Amino acid sequence: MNQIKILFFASIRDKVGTKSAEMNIPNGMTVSQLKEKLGEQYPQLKDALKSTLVSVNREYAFDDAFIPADAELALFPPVSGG
Amino acid sequence: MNQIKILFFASIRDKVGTKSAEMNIPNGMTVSQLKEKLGEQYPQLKDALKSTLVSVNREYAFDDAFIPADAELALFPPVSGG
Amino acid sequence: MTLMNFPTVYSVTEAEINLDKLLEEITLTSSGAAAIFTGVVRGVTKRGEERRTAYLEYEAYVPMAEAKMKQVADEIRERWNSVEGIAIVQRIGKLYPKTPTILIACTAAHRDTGVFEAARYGIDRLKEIVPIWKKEVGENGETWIEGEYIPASGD
Amino acid sequence: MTLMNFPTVYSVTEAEINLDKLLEEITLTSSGAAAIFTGVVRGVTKRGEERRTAYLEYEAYVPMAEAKMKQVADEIRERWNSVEGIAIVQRIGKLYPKTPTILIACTAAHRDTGVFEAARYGIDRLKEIVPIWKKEVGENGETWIEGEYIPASGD
Repeated sequence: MNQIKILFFASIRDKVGTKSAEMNIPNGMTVSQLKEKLGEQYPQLKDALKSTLVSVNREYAFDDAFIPADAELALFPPVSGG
Repeated sequence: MNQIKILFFASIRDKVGTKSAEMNIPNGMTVSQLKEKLGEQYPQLKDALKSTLVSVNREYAFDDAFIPADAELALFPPVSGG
Repeated sequence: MTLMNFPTVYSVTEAEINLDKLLEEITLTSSGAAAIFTGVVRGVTKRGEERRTAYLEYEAYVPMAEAKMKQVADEIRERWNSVEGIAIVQRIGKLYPKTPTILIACTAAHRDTGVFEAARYGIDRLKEIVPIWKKEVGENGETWIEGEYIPASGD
Repeated sequence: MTLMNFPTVYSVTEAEINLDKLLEEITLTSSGAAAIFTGVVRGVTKRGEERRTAYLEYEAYVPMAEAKMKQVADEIRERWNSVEGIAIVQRIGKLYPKTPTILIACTAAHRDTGVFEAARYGIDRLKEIVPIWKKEVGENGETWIEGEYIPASGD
């Protein structure tokens, strides 16, 4: 098993109701598998997950990417700074 | 006769040796006629006069323009602000 | 915030943006030109349906945001080797109309070697990839503003 | 210095240029973007034969210079009706390397309706028609710097 930290920002944090979570995931899990798992854990996230961005260790990560050990992930909507 | 004031700036002022002069000129004198007259009065200006800009009442003025009564003229090199 | 041979200054901050100070930090003795862009909170927006904004509330994923600012600066330097100094600042927190919220500034020896284009590129990229979000508070309550850009590999 | 419905601020001054203050003066509640250009005294110039500058001494034909600044602002508004506020300042006197000497800033609701192009147009025009000159003092003594632009009818 692999322990990861997930940060939630902006509208995603509002939906989840918490700023961060720690999770144990199987080794070799991909970003899209994690999203699926999160959709089960937080059903209120399901509709938003399609357009949710994911970062792994502060770099954008895409569906097929494997999640490394002790990773810091973040889930957030498309950015709107400026 | 028409009394005018002429201001000199930058390298033109350095050549003339004064910041301004008052002059009496005939009515109906043009800018190019005035330049000729100034070339006689200030021989050290002669070479520079070809590239000297002239303003009349704070607007750029060109060779054929007539100089109005009580005008404020200025003679200066191409500008280099910034 | 980082200083290299050519200064690159970047930060996410709650403090007021000080243009004069930032310009000074990225001006070298060889610099003759600076192009600066700042974004400002609008109190009235007329594009689309007209609306009034009481304030914006900005939040950031700070360490990733600063890394992405650094990346935008690097991308600018790859594209315009005339650029000398670069400053990038995003202010976060509760910000009222007429307040500058973001700044990008680039210096170069002369104004005709890409310094305007570099600043323009910079603000466009910042708005695409830096993880910062704003919530608009106005007459219709609170609304998260969401961007449109979906990052791709290499962003 | 003039204030209209859309603010237009312009001056020739010996005082330090204050970017933050000028930006504030031209920011309306509808403004969301500002493009700013500043020129800075170079201590080292590498274009052409490399030379070092101890300082520049600026002089202006002040009333005509301010009239021409106003004209540049008017030309900007004719070309980009998206522009809201305009600030133009030229500092004169004895100015040392790294000192900002000229500023043009334009505000608009959004960054994609010409505000960068307006600032770029503005600095190019200022350098063509505003009667200001600088004398360079450096290792080779004093030299008047002369521009290349010859005004035509309408300038």
